[in-house]
Amino acid sequence: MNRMWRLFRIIVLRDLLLAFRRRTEILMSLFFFVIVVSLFPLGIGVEQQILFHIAPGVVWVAALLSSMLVLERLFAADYADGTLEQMLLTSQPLSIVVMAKVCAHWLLTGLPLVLISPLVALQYRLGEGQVLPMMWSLLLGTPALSMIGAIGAALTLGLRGGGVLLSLLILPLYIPVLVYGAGAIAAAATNAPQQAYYMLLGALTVLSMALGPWATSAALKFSLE
Amino acid sequence: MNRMWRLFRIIVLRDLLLAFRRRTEILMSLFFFVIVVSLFPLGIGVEQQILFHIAPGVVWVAALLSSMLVLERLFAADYADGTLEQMLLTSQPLSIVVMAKVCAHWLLTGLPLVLISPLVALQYRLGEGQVLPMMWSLLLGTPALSMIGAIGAALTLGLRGGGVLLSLLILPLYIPVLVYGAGAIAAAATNAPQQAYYMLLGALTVLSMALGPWATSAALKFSLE
Amino acid sequence: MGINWFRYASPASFYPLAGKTIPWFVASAVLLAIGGLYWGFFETPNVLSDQKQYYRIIFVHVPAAWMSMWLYVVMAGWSLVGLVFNTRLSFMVAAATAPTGAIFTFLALWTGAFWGKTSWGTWWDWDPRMTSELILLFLYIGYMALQSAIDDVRRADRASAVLAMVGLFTIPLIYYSVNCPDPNQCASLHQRSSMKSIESNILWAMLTMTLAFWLYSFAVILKRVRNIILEREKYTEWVNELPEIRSQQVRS
Amino acid sequence: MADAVLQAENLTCIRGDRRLFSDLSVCVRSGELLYLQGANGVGKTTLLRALCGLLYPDEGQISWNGKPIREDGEEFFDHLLYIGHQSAVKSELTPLENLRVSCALGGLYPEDGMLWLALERVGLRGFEDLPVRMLSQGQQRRVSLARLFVNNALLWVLDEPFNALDADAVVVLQEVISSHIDQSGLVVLTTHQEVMLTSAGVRHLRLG
Amino acid sequence: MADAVLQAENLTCIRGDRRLFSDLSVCVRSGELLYLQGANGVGKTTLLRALCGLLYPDEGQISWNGKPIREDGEEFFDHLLYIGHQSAVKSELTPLENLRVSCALGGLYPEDGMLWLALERVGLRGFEDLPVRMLSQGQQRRVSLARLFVNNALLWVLDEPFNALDADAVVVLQEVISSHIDQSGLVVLTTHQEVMLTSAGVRHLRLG
Ligand code: HEM
Ligand SMILES: Nc1ncnc2c1ncn2[C@@H]1O[C@H](COP(=O)(O)OP(=O)(O)OP(=O)(O)O)[C@@H](O)[C@H]1O
Ligand SMILES: Nc1ncnc2c1ncn2[C@@H]1O[C@H](COP(=O)(O)OP(=O)(O)OP(=O)(O)O)[C@@H](O)[C@H]1O
Ligand SMILES: [Mg+2]
Ligand SMILES: [Mg+2]
Repeated sequence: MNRMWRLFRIIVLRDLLLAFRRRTEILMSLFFFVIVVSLFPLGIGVEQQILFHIAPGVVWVAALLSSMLVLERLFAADYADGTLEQMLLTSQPLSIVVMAKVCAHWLLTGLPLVLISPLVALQYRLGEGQVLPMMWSLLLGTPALSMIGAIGAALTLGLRGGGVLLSLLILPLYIPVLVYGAGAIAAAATNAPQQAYYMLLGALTVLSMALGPWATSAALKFSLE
Repeated sequence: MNRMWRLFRIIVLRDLLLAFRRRTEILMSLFFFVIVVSLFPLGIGVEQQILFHIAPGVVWVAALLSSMLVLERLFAADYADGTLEQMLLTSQPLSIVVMAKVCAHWLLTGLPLVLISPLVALQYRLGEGQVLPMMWSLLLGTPALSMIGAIGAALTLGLRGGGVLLSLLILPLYIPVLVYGAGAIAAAATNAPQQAYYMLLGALTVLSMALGPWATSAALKFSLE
Repeated sequence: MGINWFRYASPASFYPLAGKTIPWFVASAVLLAIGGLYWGFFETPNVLSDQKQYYRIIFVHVPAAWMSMWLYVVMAGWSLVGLVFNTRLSFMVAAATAPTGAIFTFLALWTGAFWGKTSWGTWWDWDPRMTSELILLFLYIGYMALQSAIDDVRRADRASAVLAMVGLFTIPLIYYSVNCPDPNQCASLHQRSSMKSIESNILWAMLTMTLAFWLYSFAVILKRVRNIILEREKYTEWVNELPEIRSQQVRS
Repeated sequence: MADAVLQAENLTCIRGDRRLFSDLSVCVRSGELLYLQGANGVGKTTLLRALCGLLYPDEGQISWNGKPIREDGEEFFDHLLYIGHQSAVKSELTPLENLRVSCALGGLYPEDGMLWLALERVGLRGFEDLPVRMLSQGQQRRVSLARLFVNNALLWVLDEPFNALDADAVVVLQEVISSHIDQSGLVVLTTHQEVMLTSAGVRHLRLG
Repeated sequence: MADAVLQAENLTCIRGDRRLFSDLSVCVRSGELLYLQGANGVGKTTLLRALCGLLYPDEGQISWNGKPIREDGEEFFDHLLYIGHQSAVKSELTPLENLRVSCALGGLYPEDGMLWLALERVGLRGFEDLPVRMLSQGQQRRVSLARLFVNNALLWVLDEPFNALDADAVVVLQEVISSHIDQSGLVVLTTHQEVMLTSAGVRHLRLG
């Protein structure tokens, strides 16, 4: 147990360190989110009423896309330089490595979105009652995005055109998260109860955490043969 | 002149061949477009009136994103394996190479969007009068996306976290294309004249084609030093 | 014979020159800012009193907005000079300008949003002016992000210079497109500049503030250039002979 | 160290349409070095990867101390150190950080002092804190080879370790390999360069 | 072939904080081979890239037939063939397609027969139509070296060309290099392996 935990920790730290060395990467998935969210009003025109209606959908679609964009690189770099081979040759279960990498990914891409989302509320003139639901739904839903994404990333590893193939595979799996996440924010607009949405989002996250690492490590093993 | 044209042709053919060999890549930017477009109704709910209003914006934002997604790899593979170095050492101007690669990129990502867009019109229940304007605006605007994107791809070449940095750099530059492209479709909805939009889109494309290759080859040279 | 401008284009001679002028810029910026704010706050009439006293934010808001755009032009200009004449100093000035420009952009956005909250009751609206200011902020951030993502100084300079110039080309396009999403209408509407309709008293206070901001920018940018010079030339002899560096070395 | 044995029986590997080798049996024991030779493309890398368990042979069985490596992965991996063509080194991290991570993957958490020592042994003194990206090709290779100086694996599997190294580094590497064998370790390696391995237990296997 | 000369005067290269070399002057003429030697990380690759114009030296000047290569890039590049660490080979394309593209980049559009011949010379017969991804490391390296058999460049700049090659391939390569020099070509190369270059005009330059 202790050895697993140490390995977990060192891999999380390594991934965070890599992200900090790359400097931009930490802020970038955030900026991508902000920019995508800001693009829509430009394309759609700025009728207040419409913006208000589409806000939940836009926030969640932007979250999906920005989580996905970085996902592609979740294992790719380690695969290209042979580190992943070394990870396979560890005596610890591969799931530990997977969980550590997913955890780092969420810290770098999910958490920042949660924190920046109030700004979106300003841009789209959401009511004050919608800000907290937006943050909650993102907090509960984004870990599922990272975990589901990891499965896709492992499956498409090393395939040429993997990035787009990846989106093709995982976007459908993201749909429940999108529907419930956007649903929670939309419910808050009419003061409807949101608890059911939160529970569903939480359930999705727990479920993905339970099955994801196993599926991902299996996929990684196949990809490396 | 003849030598330039031969080089141009062989590079376009090579890039197309590579894309066909990678099989997935050709269809993927298309699928990404379709999926993003289809996600919105899920996040937003399907009130006919709203869908109708946001369709032009959604189509163009999806086009931007799907063009951008593959863009990241425009020079990356050639950079990683040293082919780009060889391209720099050609006695022909580097702009030829750049134009050839941009041309191939458009054929693989821009053109398919133009052809698939009528499907979107169905999904969002656009009127028949909007289908042709949508195709025209995409046909006129997407080459500018490819060319502007190439500048960004060259600037961020080989930088870690380049993909997201790339989006940060070029999404703002895409805005005029987005505004006029979506504007043309929206104008068609009210039977307003769309010619001014087409001319502006065409002008953007011509302008980017005139300046883009120069900026891109300069950026490539700096990146490779 | 004129002045040999290229002499001052070398970091070694620019460094002390900048050091001497910075205090003057700081002093005059402070004086002008105090003067301009005093004028704006106490000597201008309550013309817009229906907007309550909040309108006085204009003395920060508009100069900040002007500076944010002007500094982008300055930055792109130095980038061009750098690319054409291959002078290291121009790249340093361009790099030093970006953070100040970004700060003014942010200031304009923030004061505008604040103003909007008090007078329109909303923090944000997709008004063209605001939108293009927001995009300008993205451009600045992109410029700085690109620069910090590249470790090789030479490449960082040149790549971000290309970006600045591409941005300069597109800013008018962006402004025009956002301002006028429907070209069929804009063609007939002429752009209204509020400059003429504004009371000259207010205008003068605004101009004073603009000048103050400008001098402030000079001071900060020069300071930043000096730091960049020290950072980049730390292995050259002249830097090691500077009194401030010497004393540091002795201490450590 | 205990007496260990890596045994491969009746291996067959088919890549694409080509049968690289069939019915190949080899056995390496403590204190022995297996030196794989053969022209480009005969299947040396393929064999090494199969021996590590990174690739399933089409037929045959590989066992470590009598137990098939597939069944008993964890114990086998604890004793294995594989350095392949690819360097498994992150170009943004420094040599020190890289070495720390690769040790952790091997289940080791040595003190920094030992890591510094290992880097010094491979001639990277003064480069410990530069991002690997800024090193030359040979220096990057040395970073991954530094693992040979901090590990407690019994079995080393090395795929062309001398590539891109200069003459001095080759000598250092030969020494550490020899001393590993002398301490009754096991080594499987392949290289196209002429090497002088002084220890007794060198066995040659020529493929193709 | 005409008499040609590549001249570098007072080169200084600084990478990061380190001054790799300063005031280095070299000159290579038709019929000469310049053999760069030196330990890992002394700056051989850096010098080669500078000589090709891929990298600006911090000081100094490089000229081809008396004209600075920067000013007269096009003519110089027509006479140059550079093969670096990186193979410049696409793993999805076959060796034949790769060779065709790299010839086109060098301004040549030879017939397929010549390309087949070149591939045969580097020992890739039977592998012409496999994606490069399915080749072994040494075979991939051979694909990029096939360019040496189809080109009309005067100046060859080769960065560790013998890496990963087996003994036979090394011999073939040494022959083609020798014969290029005998036909009054120019070669600049670096390698850590012992090489036997039989032609007369071999000059050594030791860096570091
Ligand atoms: C929300 C309430 C705001 C009000 C009432 C307001 C009002 C004004 C006024 C009166 C001017 C001077 C007009 C002129 O000289 O042309 C001005 C200029 C400007 N404002 Fe605002 N503003 C607001 C918000 C913003 C925001 C949020 C932004 C930016 C995001 C912004 C950007 C600018 C810019 C760029 C200018 C200078 C434009 C020019 O002179 O052409 N404003 N604003
Ligand atoms: N993914 C693959 N699919 C099909 N064939 C492959 C694949 N990888 C390798 N091969 C084939 O297997 C053969 C052996 O490859 P391997 O890498 O084991 O050679 P090697 O002996 O290590 O050669 P080298 O000395 O060049 O490294 C090659 O001829 C190659 O064509
Ligand atoms: N991008 C870079 N930034 C900073 N320093 C670098 C960079 N690239 C290389 N260096 C430094 O330059 C030195 C020389 O590198 P170079 O690749 O020229 O060596 P080399 O002689 O080719 O070595 P090898 O035999 O290992 O290939 C190295 O010590 C390295 O630290
Ligand atoms: Mg091999
Ligand atoms: Mg080298």
